[in-house]
Amino acid sequence: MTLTTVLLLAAALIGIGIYGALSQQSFVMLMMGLELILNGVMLAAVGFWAMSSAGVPEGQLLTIVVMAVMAIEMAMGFALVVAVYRGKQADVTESIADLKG
Amino acid sequence: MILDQLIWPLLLVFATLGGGVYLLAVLDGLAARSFGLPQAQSVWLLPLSRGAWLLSQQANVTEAPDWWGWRLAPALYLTLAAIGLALVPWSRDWVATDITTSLVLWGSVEALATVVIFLQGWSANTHLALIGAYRYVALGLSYILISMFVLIGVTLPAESLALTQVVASQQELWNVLRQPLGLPLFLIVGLSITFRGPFNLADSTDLAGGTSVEVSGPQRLVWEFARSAMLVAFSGIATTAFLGGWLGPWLPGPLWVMLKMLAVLAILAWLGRWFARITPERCISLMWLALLPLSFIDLIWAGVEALL
Amino acid sequence: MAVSWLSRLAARGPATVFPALGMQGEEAFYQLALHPEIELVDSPRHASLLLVAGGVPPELHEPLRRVHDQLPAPFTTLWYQSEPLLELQQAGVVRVDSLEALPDALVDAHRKVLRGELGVSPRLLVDEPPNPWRGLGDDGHGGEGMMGGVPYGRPMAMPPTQDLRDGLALDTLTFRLGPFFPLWPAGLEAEVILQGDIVQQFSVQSRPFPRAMSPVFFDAWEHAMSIARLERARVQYHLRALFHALHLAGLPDLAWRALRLAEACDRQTITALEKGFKDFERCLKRRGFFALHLPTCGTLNTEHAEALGGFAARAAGIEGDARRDDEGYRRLGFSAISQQAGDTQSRWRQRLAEVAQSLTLAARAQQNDAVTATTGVVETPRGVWRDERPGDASALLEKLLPGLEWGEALATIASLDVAGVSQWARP
Amino acid sequence: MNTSFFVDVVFILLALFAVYTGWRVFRTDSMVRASFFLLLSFITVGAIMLLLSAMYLGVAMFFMMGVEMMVMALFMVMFMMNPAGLNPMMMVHQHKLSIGAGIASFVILAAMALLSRFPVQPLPAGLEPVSSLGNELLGDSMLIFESAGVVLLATMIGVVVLSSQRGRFGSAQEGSMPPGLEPGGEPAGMPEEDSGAGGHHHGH
Repeated sequence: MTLTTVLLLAAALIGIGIYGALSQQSFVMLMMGLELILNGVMLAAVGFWAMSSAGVPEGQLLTIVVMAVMAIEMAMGFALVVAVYRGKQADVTESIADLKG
Repeated sequence: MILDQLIWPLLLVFATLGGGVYLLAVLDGLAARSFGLPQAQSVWLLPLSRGAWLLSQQANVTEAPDWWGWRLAPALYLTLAAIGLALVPWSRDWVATDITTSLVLWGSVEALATVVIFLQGWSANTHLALIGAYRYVALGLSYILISMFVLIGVTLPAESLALTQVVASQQELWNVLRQPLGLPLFLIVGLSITFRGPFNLADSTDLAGGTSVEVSGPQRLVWEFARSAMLVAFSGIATTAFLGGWLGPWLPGPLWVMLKMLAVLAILAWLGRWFARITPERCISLMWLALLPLSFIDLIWAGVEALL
Repeated sequence: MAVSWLSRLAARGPATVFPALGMQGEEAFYQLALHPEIELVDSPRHASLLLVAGGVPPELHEPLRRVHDQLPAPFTTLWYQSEPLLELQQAGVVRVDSLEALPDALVDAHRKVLRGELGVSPRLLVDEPPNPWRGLGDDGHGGEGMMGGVPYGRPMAMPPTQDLRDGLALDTLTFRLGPFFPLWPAGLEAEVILQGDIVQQFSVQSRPFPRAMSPVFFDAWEHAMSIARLERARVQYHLRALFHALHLAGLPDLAWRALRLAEACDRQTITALEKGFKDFERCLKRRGFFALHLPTCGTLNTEHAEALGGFAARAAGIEGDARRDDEGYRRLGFSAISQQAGDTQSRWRQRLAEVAQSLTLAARAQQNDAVTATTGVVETPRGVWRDERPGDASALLEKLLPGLEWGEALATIASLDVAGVSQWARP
Repeated sequence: MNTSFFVDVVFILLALFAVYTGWRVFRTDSMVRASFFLLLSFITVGAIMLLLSAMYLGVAMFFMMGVEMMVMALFMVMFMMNPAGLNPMMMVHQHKLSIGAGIASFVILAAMALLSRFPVQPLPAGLEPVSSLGNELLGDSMLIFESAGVVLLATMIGVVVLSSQRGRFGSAQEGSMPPGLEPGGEPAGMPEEDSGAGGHHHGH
């Protein structure tokens, strides 16, 4: 277990997450992609903290902040989906034509 | 090294699992008898014959279940209970898993239990089981919140997230006296998390067994065993966090822990049989409008006390 | 060796029985519920014996086969006053026709099945989905995208009615329960559409079997009848109904006590019954049957309450009671009790109050051997029997239950008696 | 048989499992399964964090994600309207582009990980990760921590406003109309009525 292997794992998770976020039609699945990206980010942050920064406390703090971001992303995301769903009965991205430029 | 770090802790956990679940079944039988229910057999034999009956039965299959979930959910629940039990310190250095964040790990066990219970009900792919699963998820969040606040209150005087430190901090005064609201709240949470008695909304009679309505045979045995094991683990945490764990005069520490756990289990077995099942709506009002504010008060109390 | 040891240990436990009640099967059910060595279970998956009690009409043979096939092996079937299914007759079914012999026969069958001494019941239906996967449409279920279609012949979860709570279409679940669902009247089959925990639609597919009343009500319709005996029978009827409600409430010991009291109604002295009931009622209140469990919904409107009659109407504030018009009762100082709310809770308050009143009446009637004065009219526990017996009222469930949570709906059903009164008296 | 060998083996197993479950999220045929696979991926990453001696963060991962994924699974079922999310599904668009983007980002990030040189500064021997994190949260970085708390509070309020039946301008089902500029006047700031819009409607 070296920093490089940890970062490789994080890169793989981020790659899969980007694929998911771009390819999925359903809002909820799209959010899963975003979560997976953040998962990789958190892992990378902890990896740097543990192996490359002599344990500065900000490394852990960053991860906590990312976790908070995840919670916010999910809560806001779901609330928006609920609101959009009520208004338009749509739960896939293509259906909200208004959002297309 | 392997003997010390792997074999002994595992043996300890398995022994408490088996012994604790059996004793809980006996206590429950005694409670049933004290409520006047007739029993064909001695309470000591009944759990064994029931286990043997389930073992000799076929584990059935529902139509198109989620196979992994269907087969694994009971085992996963048991695993979570075992993790919970592994955190209980039996004496100053007799702890199966002594990590610095053991209280947070217990919180995760509670949170993941929600997932596993949902999995159990959902994977059967039948209606009544699914309703049970939904109900638990809808209510589970409130249980977890209350339990978290109460446990944070316990960590304040200990200035640590480790259960061993929590016990050590109770040398002068047990938390049950220092934070009088804590233990009652935590006991209610315990009944809720293992869905027993008044809070048995997931495996309730109105769902003909809820999440376990379709399971039979060894699978049902594991599920019931795991439910009891979770309550045993829960009583271990309650003992550690509020009743001073291994502290006590005359007797050796592990014996104290055992006695205290049995006392908690007896109270819970009795409480579980005393009250009628609460309706989900009333349950959620009780949790959010009464118990959650009480747990805030408990936390403030603990904080003020730690400052003084 | 080890296996025989295990099965011998298993055979020592209580016999787990799933009761499939046919017509007039309740009598056996209540007897078995009191027996310490028999455990009546709510799911066929949890049983080692299938007890078919009472006659099962031919159109319900198919559901019976489905219940039969759900029991996990090894299991066997027992038939109490019922004709075994044709395909099972070679498999060594146990037929019992006397109520006294039934509990022992069940315990015996349970032991024998576990020891492997009794033939195991074979599967009756082929193990395949009711309809094949058709492979139509995007995902094979015949709909568009993920919506629509009928995978395996089951409707997709799409809300058929306007959503009751909020804009979210939380998955709806459509399923059929009954006619052997043990938590509501035997014979009732219904298609239920649930959204989350909320009943959206409840359509009765087959009506509950008519229930047999105690013969004293039939006697009272024909000739003058001892009021004490009538009131005892009434108390028994309500206490037996209470058994189901308490079982639903997760209070097995109180349910057992209710049934014990009900069975003692014929034998015990009135004073002992009154005392026993008073203790029991206090216990009921103290242990949260009303405060925690019974919902304050399931309110009957006037039309329904009138249609149903009896205690349900009185709980909704309609003071109809045939006993008021009877000279015999008037002499005992009878006056009808009633409640206002008309919901599930008030129905149980009403029934408990009526039980207490019946016990008082019975005590007074016993002292001066009071008899009924009028014939051709009887106030049965289910309602007035004037020209015809109280009929089936299960159709009102379709109006009453939507909007309730599942547990509340079942508690409401248990608080009502929707089954009609059978033309035959109880044996 | 030393500890670091064990740690390496465990890490490799966990890493493979995390990637496998992460990939299965988008390849499984039910929404609920997808969210449980995501949960498994999170739990494995949490376990790796424990290996990296981030004692608090690893465990926090378990309970945060346990609850979060549970909620996610429920939302899946609520929106997808197939029986308990058990029906098969494959709902993708711009599939090739997405695969390309995923692979490209992995290659770039992996190249960065392999080619750049990061300082090797392991954790000091006496460091207590939990108390160091706690002191940081309620010490130097209190402002950040507190702002995160305030943002979370704002999120809660926002979510309730967005998703509540009764929105800012009345019930969501009645269109939630804002009041007019003058009493009784036309609703202010409403878009032009657009007939025939609404995208794909769930028929019955």
